[in-house]
Amino acid sequence: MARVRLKYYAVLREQAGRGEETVETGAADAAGLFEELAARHGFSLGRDRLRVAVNAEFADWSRTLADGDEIVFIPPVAGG
Amino acid sequence: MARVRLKYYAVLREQAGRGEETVETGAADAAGLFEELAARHGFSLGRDRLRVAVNAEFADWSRTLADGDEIVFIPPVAGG
Amino acid sequence: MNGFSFSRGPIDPAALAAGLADVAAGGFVSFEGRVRNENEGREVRRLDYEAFEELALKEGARIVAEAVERFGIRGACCVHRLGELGLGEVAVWVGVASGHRAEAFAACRYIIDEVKHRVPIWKKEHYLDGDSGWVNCERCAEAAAQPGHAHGHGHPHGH
Amino acid sequence: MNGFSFSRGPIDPAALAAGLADVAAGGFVSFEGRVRNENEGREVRRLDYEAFEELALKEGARIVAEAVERFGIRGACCVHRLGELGLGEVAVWVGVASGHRAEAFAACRYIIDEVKHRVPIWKKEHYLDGDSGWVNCERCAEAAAQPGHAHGHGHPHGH
Repeated sequence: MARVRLKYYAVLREQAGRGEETVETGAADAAGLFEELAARHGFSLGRDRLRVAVNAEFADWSRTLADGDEIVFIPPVAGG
Repeated sequence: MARVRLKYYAVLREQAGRGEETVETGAADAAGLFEELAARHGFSLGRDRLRVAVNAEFADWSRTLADGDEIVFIPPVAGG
Repeated sequence: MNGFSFSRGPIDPAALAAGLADVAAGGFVSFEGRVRNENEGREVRRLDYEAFEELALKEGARIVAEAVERFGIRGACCVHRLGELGLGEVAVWVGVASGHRAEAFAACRYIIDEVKHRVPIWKKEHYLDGDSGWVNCERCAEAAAQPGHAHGHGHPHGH
Repeated sequence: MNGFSFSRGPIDPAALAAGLADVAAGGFVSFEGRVRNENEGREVRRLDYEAFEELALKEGARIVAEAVERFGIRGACCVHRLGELGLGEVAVWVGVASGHRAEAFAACRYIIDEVKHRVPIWKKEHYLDGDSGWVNCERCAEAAAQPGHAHGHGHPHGH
């Protein structure tokens, strides 16, 4: 089990109903964590449309999770 | 013979020592007029490096001259 | 004045351009992305921008550094607005100073294209009809549900 | 505020950009050509610009109209300085407002390239060493005297 911090932005923030949360997870990697949270919060975007950042750097979905990691799921960007 | 008005710009103005003049010319066309004036003023640029305007529009060197025409020989441009 | 930053108040292009002043720069190109009154056929009333700022600042700085490296320009700066914006306001500004104009144009275009694709910034459009939506999210999700209409991540949105 | 004009005093990019404000324009690109401290290896002190204004205004307006027609942009404006300019001053400004950015970049580039090639404007450079010369004239004349170095009319000068 790892204890990780999530931050949510944009459509994911609205669907999660919160900007951040801390969770205990048994997921093996970032992908597994996303599937857990997508089920809990009812995210409309699939993982194939998102990227993930761990500790404020882009990461692979296969990234294993460590206690204290800060995870952000990144919806399709739309700057400009 | 045609009586035409010349305006000079940039290096041609400096070499002619004047910004404008009126001349009587027997030249058949703009090209002939240029050669007359190049000989008189010692222009350093050949006709192949210039364009000519008649009455404030670009014209061909073969343009025949009429009384009252305003002629400008246009050195290589360098805006910007 | 090089680099990437966010602004919570109006962007002042003249002040930003002055920050790139350089007597060896013969060419200066700038881009302003402004809030339009229409997007994909819907009438827009205002926009909200938000960003994952910590990562966005790093990724924005990387993009500007890439442009300097690739195009040999003398200076470049990008500022993006956050928060609520009305019609006509400047949402993003990019300025590039260079010895000659070709590289200034190329680098400015590179920076805005990369920022739009790579930097974690999101835009919620509020429409005249009272509806609202996150650009690239809700409607792309609908499109993705139709066979043959899958959109990739970071699908360019085209301002 | 569309079109081509000359200015005998300093160019104010912010005021000119405001003249192209348009809530349907999501992209705005501008180019500033500034007086550099160096050209072709010589240290420049100041520049003088002069123009055959009557023809220049017509040709400049044609170029802007061509850009609107070719690129479908919403508005475009070009202003060129005349007279004496010091280092860092804006010699020419081009602004283009468009629905989307690709056309704004393309049209802005088109206008400055065409203005530099077609509009009868001349530039005299004054060098730190006290010498001076008409750009594209004296030195091109020297080059033309060397076999294999003939330069065409309107030889681009590359700021």
